[in-house]
Amino acid sequence: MAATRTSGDLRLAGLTKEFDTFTAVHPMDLVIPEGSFFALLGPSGCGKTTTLRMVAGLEQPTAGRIHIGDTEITDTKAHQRNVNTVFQSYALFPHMNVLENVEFGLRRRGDKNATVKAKEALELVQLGEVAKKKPAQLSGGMQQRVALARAVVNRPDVLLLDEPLGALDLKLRRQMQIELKRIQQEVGLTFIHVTHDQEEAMTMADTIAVMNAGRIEQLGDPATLYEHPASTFVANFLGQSNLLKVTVTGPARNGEVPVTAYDTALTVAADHVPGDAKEVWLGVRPEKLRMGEHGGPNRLHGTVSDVSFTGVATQYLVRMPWGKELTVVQQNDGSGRARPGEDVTISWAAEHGFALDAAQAADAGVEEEG
Amino acid sequence: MAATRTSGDLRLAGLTKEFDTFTAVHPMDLVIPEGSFFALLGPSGCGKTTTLRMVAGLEQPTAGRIHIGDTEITDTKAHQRNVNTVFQSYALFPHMNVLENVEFGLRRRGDKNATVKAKEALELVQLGEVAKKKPAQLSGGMQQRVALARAVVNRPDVLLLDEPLGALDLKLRRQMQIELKRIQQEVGLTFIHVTHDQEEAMTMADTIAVMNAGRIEQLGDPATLYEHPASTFVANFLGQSNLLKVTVTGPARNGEVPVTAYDTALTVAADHVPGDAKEVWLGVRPEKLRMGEHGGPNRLHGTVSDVSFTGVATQYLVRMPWGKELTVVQQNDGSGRARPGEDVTISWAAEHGFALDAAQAADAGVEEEG
Amino acid sequence: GSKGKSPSASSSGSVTPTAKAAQDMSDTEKIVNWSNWQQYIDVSDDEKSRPTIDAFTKATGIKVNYTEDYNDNDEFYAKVRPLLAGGEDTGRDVWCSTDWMVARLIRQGYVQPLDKANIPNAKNLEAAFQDVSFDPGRKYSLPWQAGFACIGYNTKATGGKKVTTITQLLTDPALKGKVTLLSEMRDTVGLVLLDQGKDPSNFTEADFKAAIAMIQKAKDAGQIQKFTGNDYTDGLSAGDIAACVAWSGDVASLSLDAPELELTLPEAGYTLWSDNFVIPAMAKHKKNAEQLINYYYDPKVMAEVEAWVNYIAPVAGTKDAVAAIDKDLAANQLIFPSTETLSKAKKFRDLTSKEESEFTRLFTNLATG
Amino acid sequence: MSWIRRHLLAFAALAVLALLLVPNVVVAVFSFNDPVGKFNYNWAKFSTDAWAHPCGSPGICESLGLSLRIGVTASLVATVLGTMVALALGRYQFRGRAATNLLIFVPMATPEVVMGSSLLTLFLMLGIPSGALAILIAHIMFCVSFVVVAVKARVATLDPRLEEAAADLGATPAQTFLRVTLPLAAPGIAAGALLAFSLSFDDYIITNFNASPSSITFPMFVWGAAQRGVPVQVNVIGTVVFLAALLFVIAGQVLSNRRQRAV
Amino acid sequence: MITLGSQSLQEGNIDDGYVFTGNVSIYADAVQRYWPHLVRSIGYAATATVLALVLGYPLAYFMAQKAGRWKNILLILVIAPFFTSFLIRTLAWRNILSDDGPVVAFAQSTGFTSLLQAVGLTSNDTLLASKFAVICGLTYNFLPFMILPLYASLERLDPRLVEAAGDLYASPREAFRRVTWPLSLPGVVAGTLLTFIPAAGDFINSRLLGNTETVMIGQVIDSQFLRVLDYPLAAALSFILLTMIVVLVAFYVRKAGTEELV
Ligand SMILES: Nc1ncnc2c1ncn2[C@@H]1O[C@H](COP(=O)(O)OP(=O)(O)OP(=O)(O)O)[C@@H](O)[C@H]1O
Ligand SMILES: Nc1ncnc2c1ncn2[C@@H]1O[C@H](COP(=O)(O)OP(=O)(O)OP(=O)(O)O)[C@@H](O)[C@H]1O
Ligand SMILES: NCCCCNCCCN
Ligand SMILES: [Mg+2]
Ligand SMILES: [Mg+2]
Repeated sequence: MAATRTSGDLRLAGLTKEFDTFTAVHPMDLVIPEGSFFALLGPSGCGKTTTLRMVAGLEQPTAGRIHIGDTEITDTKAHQRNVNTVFQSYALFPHMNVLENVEFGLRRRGDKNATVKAKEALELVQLGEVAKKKPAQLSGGMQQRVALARAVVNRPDVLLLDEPLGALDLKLRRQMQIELKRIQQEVGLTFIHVTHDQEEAMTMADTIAVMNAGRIEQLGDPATLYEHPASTFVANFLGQSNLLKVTVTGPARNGEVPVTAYDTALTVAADHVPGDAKEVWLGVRPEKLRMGEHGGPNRLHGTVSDVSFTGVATQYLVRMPWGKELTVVQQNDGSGRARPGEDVTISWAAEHGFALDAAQAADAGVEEEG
Repeated sequence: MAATRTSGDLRLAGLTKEFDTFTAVHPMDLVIPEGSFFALLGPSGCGKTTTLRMVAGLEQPTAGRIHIGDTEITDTKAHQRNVNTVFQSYALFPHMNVLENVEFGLRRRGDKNATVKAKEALELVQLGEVAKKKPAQLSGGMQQRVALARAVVNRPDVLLLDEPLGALDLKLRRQMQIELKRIQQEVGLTFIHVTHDQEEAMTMADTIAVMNAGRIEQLGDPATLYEHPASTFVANFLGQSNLLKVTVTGPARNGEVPVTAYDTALTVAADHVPGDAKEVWLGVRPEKLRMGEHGGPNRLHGTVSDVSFTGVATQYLVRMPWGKELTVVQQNDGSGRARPGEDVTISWAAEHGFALDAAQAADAGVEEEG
Repeated sequence: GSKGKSPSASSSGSVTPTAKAAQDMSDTEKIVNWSNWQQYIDVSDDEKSRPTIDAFTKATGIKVNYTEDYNDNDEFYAKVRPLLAGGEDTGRDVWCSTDWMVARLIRQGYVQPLDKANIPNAKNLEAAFQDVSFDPGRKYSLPWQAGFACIGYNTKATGGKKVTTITQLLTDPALKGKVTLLSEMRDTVGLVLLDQGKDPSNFTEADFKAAIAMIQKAKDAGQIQKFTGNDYTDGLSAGDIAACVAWSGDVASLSLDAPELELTLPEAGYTLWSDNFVIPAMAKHKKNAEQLINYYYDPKVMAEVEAWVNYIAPVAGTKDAVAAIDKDLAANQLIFPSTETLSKAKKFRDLTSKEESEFTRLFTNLATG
Repeated sequence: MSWIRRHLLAFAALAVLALLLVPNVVVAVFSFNDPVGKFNYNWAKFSTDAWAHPCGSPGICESLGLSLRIGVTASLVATVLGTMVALALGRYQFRGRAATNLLIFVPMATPEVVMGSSLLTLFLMLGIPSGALAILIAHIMFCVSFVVVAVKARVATLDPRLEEAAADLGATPAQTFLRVTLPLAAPGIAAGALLAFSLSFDDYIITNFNASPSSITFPMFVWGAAQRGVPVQVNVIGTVVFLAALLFVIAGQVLSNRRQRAV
Repeated sequence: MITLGSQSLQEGNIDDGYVFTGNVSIYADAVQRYWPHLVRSIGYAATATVLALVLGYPLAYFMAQKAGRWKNILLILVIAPFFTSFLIRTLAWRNILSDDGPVVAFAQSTGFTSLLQAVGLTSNDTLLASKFAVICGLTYNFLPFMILPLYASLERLDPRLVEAAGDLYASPREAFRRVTWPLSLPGVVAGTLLTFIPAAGDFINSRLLGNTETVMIGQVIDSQFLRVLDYPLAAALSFILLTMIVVLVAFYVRKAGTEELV
């Protein structure tokens, strides 16, 4: 009855899921170190939930194996795995009060101290006072925390979070992100966190895997993924990117490769360009672009077509002579703002550009509404 | 039957709503100019929806009057007002297809060209192809756009939007914001937009009213509200603020008022400080703070306690010697990043500080989870 | 398919089968279960007890479970038939069936012969009831009561008007929609035959159809509200029924409390019937039932019953016993009819099995159509 | 005037409700009558006699007892069977699911006479004698359908993720069923059971087809009594059952409210 | 059902028993003889269903949308009469409407009875023992079967949809016609079926409240089965009734166009 206690890294080997004729998860190999905060990011339908469900034992993989440490759990039943899930919809038991919900897992394993531990877990999520309430009497954010407590209290080897914050509104969401991170650090469990809020993934996770159509497209720490996306998909999905189709005009000099875009000479850091490429996508993040000449040697001229104030920053759309608009983000640090219609120069440093294989679509990962 | 066509500014005079013993909206005077995009912002339960419902005619005001232009509509029935609402839940008619939903209002008024106009409206929201589908077959974002088309097609004098984007996920939400703004500019209607996403309000609206407990706390254009909040509530609710309790140490000199905080001498722009104040809250927005000495003459020293990377920017928490943490946001423009534990200097310009009456709670408007 | 035991499978063939007897528990269980028509037994003034039954229990120690669940012959037969056909106990030890029904019960072997040794008082049976075609030699049955089918009416509902003939009953617009007839075919059709100048004890199929036609006409005209069993007494007392074909004793005894209820023995004649004790197959307390019959065949006991039910007593000597209680009652033509009264009373003739189904069908179609 | 117009709906609703309850009031009032003669429809004088002797009319309490026994047994069995069928239908895809759905619907879509008569025919064929057992089986058969429908409606709104959550938290399939599925379906089950009991307790037509003289249910008693003057006790029992049902349901309601409110 | 079918094809009589002969003509015979009853039953049931809908809708709507915390109490009051044998309540009605009772007197004085008589719903100036009484009885007895499904579907109706209709210029009446009503159709369909089907087969009401002109098919089947003991005919009639109902219901459900909604 009691789940087998195991520990160590979570390892997926060739894990695959096919539904009828549709492959939701292509053979996936992945190691998630014990105690890490891992985020799985990707557009709707890319297979995030399916992957998590296989780890939880709620879905039978078509092929592949799952290990925690040295123990294979591929064929272990869900209720015998030491893995817990926080569902997007919370899935709190509506007929039990908050405390009973949190005790549930402990009691199933016959834990003598269920109540004590459950109360501690509720303290951890700062809900000690609502222990006797029914879930329906709580706000969304509180329910979310109960769901978290209910899972964490079992000290699982792996805690799966399937868009736990998806239903919360923005402000609450930012608060819960901080709390979630705090709790992970406090209890030191392995968290696998599914989200399609990129900012959430970047703020919280040690490692992010970006999934696309059943495959992991890129894996790494947030800054690496953001600064050096490996594909247009990742470049667009994780934050915004300005992509320019450029032609390589010569060999690298001083660590920089000369390129041209629409007859304008530009440079890219050499280590960002595939050796033999002729044509590439040159990508620059909006915040790396400077309005004015001081951003670096790469310069483009255009006209401001839209300005929007977001408080912390202002976002500009700058129309290029060839029609395309570039996005520029400038922190509102007190410097003056440009106005729509103004002609401006945009500049950036060579090392802030990244180059991507030109064979890809420029708009991959610009999430179409699904 | 047909709604009376009126036009002009929407004027609320002493508009009040009491439920039993509870006053949801205190007497409110407000003029919303014709054709403007007006945002109503405020925490949950502050009376936003109630205000909108009174304008729509779905709720009877306890006192006060509502005019559109010169016509008083206070006692006009909902179905006779030329005002339409986009509900948070969309409230699409599930038994009608998309086109029928959009035609509904036109048909009720006996418009001969209902179908033609409805199709145009669907084109406007880029949903021409799904005209024959039922709402349940559409994604959240598409439903949202149908709701918008259904309201806009009637060319109401005032269009009310009650958190129309509340149920969408982040990325979709940002997309819809742009679309909404575009449509408003295209059709030129008066929009009153309720939200509690501050960034949304700031990006979209010409004018923002921040409501608190049934009253409008401050009204103005986004930048003014953000840069010069009139109360700690607004300062905290609209974006983040670092608030320091400071004592005024002398009269204004060179347009700057000297103050001290925890024995550190600082200055504030004189026009931001009430003339006779002795103690004030000194507020600075996180993006106005610079790590290093170059931000301005005001300097504080502290230790980085947390760093979080969000892609466009990095957010630091810097612990002050007296225990409080200040939030600093730095655009990731390529300059180096501080690390947790590092000792840093924080600086800002005097004109970036704002002063608020010290009698208020520092944490008003830090949305407690409700 | 039809392989299984269909409701009728066990009663095929034309040889009279004999009823099966059960182990008689009479000596160990001092009980007798008696099903009877409503308002067919004496009741104390406060309507809480039944004096003759109580006296019987007192005398013999046998408890009587008296149930008034006999509303109509066909209905009652339908209720017990499946059990009788299946050879099971009906839960009843004795009941009172009308003459023609007794014939059917005997024919089908559903009733047991009476053990006259247990009923010495059987000798008191009136001569007129002794030899009857439906039970030659009275092997299976003894009469409980006899009576006339006649016209009953409520003067409050007729507006004081008397109802004297069947023709009036079936055509008088003043009664429209407030007339009921009996679902007992023999009573209703019998009276109509007589009204049409025919004799129920000797009529043809054509006569029968003519009678049916007359009723059909009244029905089509909306004259008739319903066909009823013994439940007509309810509506008649309430005034929801203005006039009806009724059983003599019912109306007579009800009119004691309600003077607005009156009864007519039509000039054209009326039918005479009898209800008879029978003991069904598999009855558990046959001997107790026989003791009960024997008890009621005491003229003094029967007199008490008659004083209440106002039907014709089949027990010789009852008249004298009644006279001892109440002189007027002894003169009541309904209880002790004179030869003149009796001469206008006709018995409904026996029907062949084929006639019975055909006539019943015609009548039922009329009644439920 | 406008006040009336504004509350027109409330008036209409309450009028219909009143209409529904008028007979119950009349029944209750006449339970205190001391009728002249054997027919209880003219007010004579006030008496609590019938209340003092609710079994004062021969056969009435036996029939009530039988009806209660059949009602309780039938609704219990039907509830168990119906719940299982509903859970199967609501939770699992299996072959013959559509057929089962149809089969469940048939008894509800069959007029009672047809149902009663075909059951009678069936029982005769199977050699099941008319009587209490036959009635019980018949009642179970038609009650099951109603239970299934009530429970299925509940199960349909049940979030399947709750069961997954239970498994995820270490509950075995049996524990999941007992602690999550069953309690969550409980309101539907209770509604089904209540419905089943009331249908069984109230049924006359189907019962009448399958009854024997020794199995007179309460409705049959009343029907019989209707032919010859209904004893006042019937009014008493009718009123008591009505009030008992009211109390039962209200108590359940209050209890569940209290449980919800408990903090 | 199968046994019923086979029995309807038997022949014979009570004394001699029945044998299976596959005599299909009994159906023709039954229809010919009893078509007025069949038509009448369907007619009464349909009328009662419509009446129950008209009466039940406001109550269901009120309970579902307006009653607030009284909701449950009202619901209980609707269900509770189920527990008093419906025979008792029907008898109570007979009592209430009896010819010399106050209700009849009132109806007579207002000319209501004359009106009913004029349109042929009653045959004299009283209420009982008439078409009118039977239809009322059916309506009354099956009202809860109408109200409960209506309530269930109206409860699910999002009041914001009605507000949205008002917001889009629909008058309250139009909002009802275009939004409330179509969205409650599943309840209407369920309620009408649950009322119509048992009402079509019922005979208690026609027996207790009707006259010889109001005999319904259920009563014929009952008496053929339990009185005349003509099992084949009774079985055939049952079968015919069932078939008619199935056909009507299928037609109705299609017509109501609720397949995709239910
Ligand atoms: N039981 C199933 N049968 C068939 N296809 C399924 C099933 N479950 C999921 N899928 C398909 O598998 C794909 C991946 O689904 P999954 O739920 O894992 O996506 P996701 O990444 O979690 O998406 P979201 O962000 O929308 O939650 C989808 O295309 C989905 O339609
Ligand atoms: N019908 C009502 N009866 C009583 N109180 C009400 C009613 N409607 C709203 N209120 C109260 O009025 C206050 C304002 O409600 P309102 O819905 O306008 O808030 P809101 O600003 O729209 O909040 P949210 O952001 O949560 O939508 C709340 O405290 C609410 O509880
Ligand atoms: N109230 C007792 C009436 C008994 C009538 N028996 C009638 C038999 C008629 N054929
Ligand atoms: Mg998912
Ligand atoms: Mg609101």
